[in-house]
Amino acid sequence: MTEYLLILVSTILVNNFVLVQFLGLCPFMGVSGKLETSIGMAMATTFVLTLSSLCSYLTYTYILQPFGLEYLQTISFILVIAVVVQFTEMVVHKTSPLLYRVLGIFLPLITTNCAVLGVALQNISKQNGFVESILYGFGAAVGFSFVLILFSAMRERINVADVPVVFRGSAIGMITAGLMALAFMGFTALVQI
Amino acid sequence: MALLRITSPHTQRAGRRTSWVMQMVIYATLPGIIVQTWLFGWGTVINLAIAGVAALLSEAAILAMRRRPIRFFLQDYSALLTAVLLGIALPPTVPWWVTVTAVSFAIVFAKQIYGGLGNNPFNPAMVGYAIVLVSFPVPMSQWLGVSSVVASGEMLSFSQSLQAIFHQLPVIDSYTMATPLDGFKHKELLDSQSAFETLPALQAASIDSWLWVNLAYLMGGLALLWLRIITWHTPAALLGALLVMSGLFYVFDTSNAASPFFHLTTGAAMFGAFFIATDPVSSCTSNRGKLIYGAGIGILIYIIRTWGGYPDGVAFGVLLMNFAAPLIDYYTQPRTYGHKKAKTGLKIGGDH
Amino acid sequence: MQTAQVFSFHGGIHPEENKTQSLQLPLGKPSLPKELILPLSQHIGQASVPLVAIGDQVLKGAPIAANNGLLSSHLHAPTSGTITAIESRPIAHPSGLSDLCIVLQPDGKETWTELKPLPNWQQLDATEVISHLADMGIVGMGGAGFPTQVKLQGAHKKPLSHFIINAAECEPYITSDDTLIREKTRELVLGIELFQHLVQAEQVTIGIEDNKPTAIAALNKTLTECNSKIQLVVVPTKYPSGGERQLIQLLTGQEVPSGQYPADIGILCQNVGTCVAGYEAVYLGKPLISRITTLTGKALNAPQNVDVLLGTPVAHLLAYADLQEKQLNRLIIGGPMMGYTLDSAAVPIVKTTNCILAANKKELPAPAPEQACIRCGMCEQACPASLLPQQLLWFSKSQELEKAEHYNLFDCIECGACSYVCPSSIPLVQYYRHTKSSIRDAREAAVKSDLAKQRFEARKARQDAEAAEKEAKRLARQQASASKAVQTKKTAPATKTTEKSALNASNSEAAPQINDTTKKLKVDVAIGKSKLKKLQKQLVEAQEDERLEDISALQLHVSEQEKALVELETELAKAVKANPTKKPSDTPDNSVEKAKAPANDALKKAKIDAAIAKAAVKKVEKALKKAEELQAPEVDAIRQQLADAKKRADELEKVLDNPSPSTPPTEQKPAVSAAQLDLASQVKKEKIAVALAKAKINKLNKRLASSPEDAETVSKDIEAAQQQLVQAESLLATLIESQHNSQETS
Amino acid sequence: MFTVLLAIGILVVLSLIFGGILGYAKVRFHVEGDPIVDQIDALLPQTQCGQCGHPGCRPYAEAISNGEAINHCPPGGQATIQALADLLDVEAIPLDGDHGTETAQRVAVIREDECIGCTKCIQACPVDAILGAAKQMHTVIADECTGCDLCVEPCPVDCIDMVDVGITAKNWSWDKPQGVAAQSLNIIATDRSTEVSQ
Repeated sequence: MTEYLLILVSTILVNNFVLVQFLGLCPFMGVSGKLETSIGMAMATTFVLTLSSLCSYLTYTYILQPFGLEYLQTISFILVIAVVVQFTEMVVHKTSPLLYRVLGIFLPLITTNCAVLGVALQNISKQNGFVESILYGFGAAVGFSFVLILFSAMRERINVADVPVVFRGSAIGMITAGLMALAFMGFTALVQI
Repeated sequence: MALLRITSPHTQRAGRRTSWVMQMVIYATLPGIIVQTWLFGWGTVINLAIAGVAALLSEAAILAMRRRPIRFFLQDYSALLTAVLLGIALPPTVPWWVTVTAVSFAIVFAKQIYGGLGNNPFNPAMVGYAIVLVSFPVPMSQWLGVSSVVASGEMLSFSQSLQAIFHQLPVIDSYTMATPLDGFKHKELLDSQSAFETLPALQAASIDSWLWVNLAYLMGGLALLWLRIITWHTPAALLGALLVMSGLFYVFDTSNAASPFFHLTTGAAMFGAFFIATDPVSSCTSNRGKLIYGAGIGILIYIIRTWGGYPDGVAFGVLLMNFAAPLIDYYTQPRTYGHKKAKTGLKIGGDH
Repeated sequence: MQTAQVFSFHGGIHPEENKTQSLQLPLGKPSLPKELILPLSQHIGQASVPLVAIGDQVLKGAPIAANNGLLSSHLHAPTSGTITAIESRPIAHPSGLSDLCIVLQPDGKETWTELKPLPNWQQLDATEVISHLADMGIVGMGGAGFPTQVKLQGAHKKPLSHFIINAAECEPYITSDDTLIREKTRELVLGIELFQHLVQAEQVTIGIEDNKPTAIAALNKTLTECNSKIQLVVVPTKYPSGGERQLIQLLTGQEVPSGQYPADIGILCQNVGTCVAGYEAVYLGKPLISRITTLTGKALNAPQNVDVLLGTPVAHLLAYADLQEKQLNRLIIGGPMMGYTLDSAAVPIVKTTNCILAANKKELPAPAPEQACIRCGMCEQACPASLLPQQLLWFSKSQELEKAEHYNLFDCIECGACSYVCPSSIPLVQYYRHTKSSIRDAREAAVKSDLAKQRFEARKARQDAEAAEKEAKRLARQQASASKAVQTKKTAPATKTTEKSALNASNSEAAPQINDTTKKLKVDVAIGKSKLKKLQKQLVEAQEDERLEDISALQLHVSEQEKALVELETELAKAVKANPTKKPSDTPDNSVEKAKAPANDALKKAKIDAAIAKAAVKKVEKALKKAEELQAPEVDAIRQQLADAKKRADELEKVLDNPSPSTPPTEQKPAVSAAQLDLASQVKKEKIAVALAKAKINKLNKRLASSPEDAETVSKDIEAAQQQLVQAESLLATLIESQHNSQETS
Repeated sequence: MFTVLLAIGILVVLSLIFGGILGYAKVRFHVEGDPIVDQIDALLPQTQCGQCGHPGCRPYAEAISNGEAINHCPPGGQATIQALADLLDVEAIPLDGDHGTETAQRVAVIREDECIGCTKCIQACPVDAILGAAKQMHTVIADECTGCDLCVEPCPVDCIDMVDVGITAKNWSWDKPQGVAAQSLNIIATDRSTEVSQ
């Protein structure tokens, strides 16, 4: 039980995918302009990340490993992720047209969110079990969502600040993300995993 | 008749300008600075001087680049306040370039790049502190000890301090020692009782010196409260959360945890609670938000002190909560007159 | 007497009071100025309509401008004299803009017009007294100038739990209410009792700040003398305790829900000045032509309170209070917290001017330059509405209107407490005002664009319909001639070849019927439009002719007619749309269906007509009630209308009842009955027109009797009206005839 | 050789399974209609002026949803472009000058003594804001006029003026304050110039 909790703490705070491992920066910068959008994106990513880490684990353990085809992991994970994202897109389109419109191009872009592939690959390299894989994916997604939502609330404030023109937009966003990463260094050595 | 045409109100509360607020905060740090100088020598004062100059210069440089009126903005004392807070927070013997780096990074990257006073989302002093803490961990971990406990048995003289800061002081090791927090953190396998008995950093004299420092900042903080420059919410929530966290774990595991009193009176607890966390620009807006904000910092301080990689967690706690402040603001709006419930979040529309 | 519980409100500030300066001298009475300037907008709502022309002689207290809409008010001549101009003059407004004003040159005689007090007001109906107050031009004298009659009538929305008299006067410098209480204590108590009677309040509370001991003592004395049950509650001095909502919270602990009025929670608040004005209007018959105003500020050598006629230029008063021109740096109407600056001293005193503050540089120094907001939160602690001023500033600066609204910008009362305490000297109130008006503009633009869209779409539909109709007509003509040819050639029983022609024939029969209905609808619309125009004209005439009592009734008619017209137009659009779509679905087999279609149409129409007629009955009933309340002279006319409308509704219902059970409808009957219905409605409309014309003649005759001096014009009017009547009657006759004809043919 | 074939085979099977899932989802979660046009239409100013090259606002909304640029609407100006950009998640671009320039809100006013009653403007008005009949003097209902200019062109005697909506005491509002330090120090803050136009 403690182990599972530690996995969550590790992925959400200590080894946060965005601010510590610097994965998934594209949607992090792209969708953090508005709080509503980022909440939607956070939910979609959480769903995709958890589901894809589960699927990739199953694919790896029950299809690739028995046949000794471990070297196909990257390509098959990409396949899995693409399908999960497409599936999510259709579900979102059906169930929440508003969210679908708000997320726009970023929903299919989850496919290229390296955090998703990163989680799948790390699951393998860390030799996580079934539950650990799901938790690891879920924790990574929660960590991503957590900083994404906080960051978007902060960006709404920064967007109206008197920022020098050359630093407007993404530049100040990256600087802020850097400062946030600095703040997240406070969690260093909190959990060793 | 050339009559003024401006909007109401036509009268203003006399005297209480932003610059006055900043000055008062600077004055309120004086008891703490005096105690620190008395206990740890002139290093703090020298740091303050370096920091002040660096802050004013970097602020002026950016203002000049942005073609803003330099005098007008320098006169609001905000850059100086950042410098003072940093000067206090840095170890008294830290090399001058660390101070300059911290201060100029704070002014340039944490403040001016966001548009100057009022626009910075992070506490500039703490950004400056954190950046040098992670960049130069060695000089940042050298704290002087009180004269009665350190190996040399005396305080660093003024010239020695200058030498340590601007050049190098080979004998510095005999003057420095771990702070109580640092000592407690590295008690390794000792239980807390034996740690308090054996470790030099946890001797009564060392702990008392930090108690004095904290009491001095508590005094300054109470003065700010009395002047109504800050409200009680943030410090009370911060100290309360720290008290509750340390109390809980102390009761739970007396042999390995430190007492709440220890947590409240060592390190930067009071300084952080009254001077750092209360920075209005980067903290939450409403009273309810300030309570959450303060409590968050308190909890984070305890977590980082106990399980994290750094002896004290004020800087990171404040930065992390700065990060969360805008979101907290959305969900802690006060109930407006005539509304049944406070609004939360961003849903546009009437009362829910 | 001071036992009542006093609550408290969030925030508030304690600015320097500066109230003693203007209380040193007794109440002053300035001389008559050279001219009085009377703006037509001294209240919220629409500007009044002038009743006088240039060169007219008016007596003191005579009405010179009339109520023009719900939130409007009457205006009276403050003194006797000549109207010298009706033109745009600078008015007391923060913008410094000009507005239409009546300029009155006093003749110095101060001849009063005939005063009509209501000594027996206790026996009269409350609405009667309230309409008297409206006639006397009483508006709320505390701030916005809300017409008192509207406020008093609004108090009936819910049973009153509290009736509060606002004597708090929390703004620094201002002492006009204080002086008023001291000078006219008895009048005030009587005025309060009058209002209490009008709104049937059990309990009355006067809320007064504790910095007016003399006024409190005077009130206590008078209340004891009068053995009055009015409760006097002294509240601690704190700005803005005189704000309506804040005072209500102080005295009752209740909050007025956002976006609602105190009346919605059973509370009524009146200013002391309004109570005294009400007393004077009812007991003495005096309209609101003067008020007590504070003249204060260090630029005046003799600051004091003055009883001043409305329209007196500020410059005149400043001279009276011995202004030191060189000292004057800022001239403010109102107090230092919520008042606004003036560009020139030529602007006049209006009904809501409670203070003129002539400040020197030292007293009210220019604000320091704005600095960055450091979110210190001092504003938040001072805000009486528990807002987050620093967040609102942030959103205002970045023009994030939705967020500003979400943060309850519109609950801001613009009291200025936030700006007062702001260490960065940010003109917060100005930001909020700007943002508020931006939001209002955006809303208005949205409404306007919606309207434009509707109109555009309606126009497109109409054009399409016209085109379709033309096409249909052309087709119908073609087919009719074709089928005629077929019929003449082949009179034999229906064979396969005639199937097609049968289709054509039935089509050509159905189409004209539908066309008939649309045509009739169109005629209806046209008639409705012309009627609307007539009514609008009448309204304008009424306003021109100063027939004060008709205006509101006519306004009602106009809106009613507009509604009816809209209904008709939509009906027309429907019919027109139904027309082209119906055609292709027709096949020779379902000729019964086909026949049903117009029948159903007619039935539907009849139903709609019945509904409209019912609505009309209701409306007219309402109008009648109102007219009775106001004792308007056209009661008879409306009664007749009502009778007509009722009859009409009954008829329609009967018609509706009759054909509906007959399930297999014949081809023609319902259609014809629809035609008859149209005719009937026209007849009814004409009847109403006749009735109106008659009423008008009656009225004019009355006027002729009452004012023989302008007999000529009136008799001309009568002639015209009679002519109208004759026309209308002849039209009516023809219509009735055609109605008979159509019935016979059916 | 076998491993290669096995790898290919596995991948093919995987792809087939996933393809099947997606195919099923496509049918199961099929969505019809495009409500975006209504939303775009709601943002347009509804002046129906046709300056965008479409006969009215809705046709332009349809065109935008089919990919036309969002900067063809002068009456809406930059504010509308910004709103559209927000809605469609594209970059806000400056107004296309070819379609006209942003002007203040205006209304048409007919100089009534010059009007000959030709009804040409009535036919041109997209929102029926002109009253009148043949050989009768016409007039504009100012409240309904959208300021679209379309009636000016057809008038044979040029008796229609476009008049700026003036500021009266009723619609006047306070200016936005100039901001930090601006009023007294008169700074030329060079890097703010773009902010203003934003």
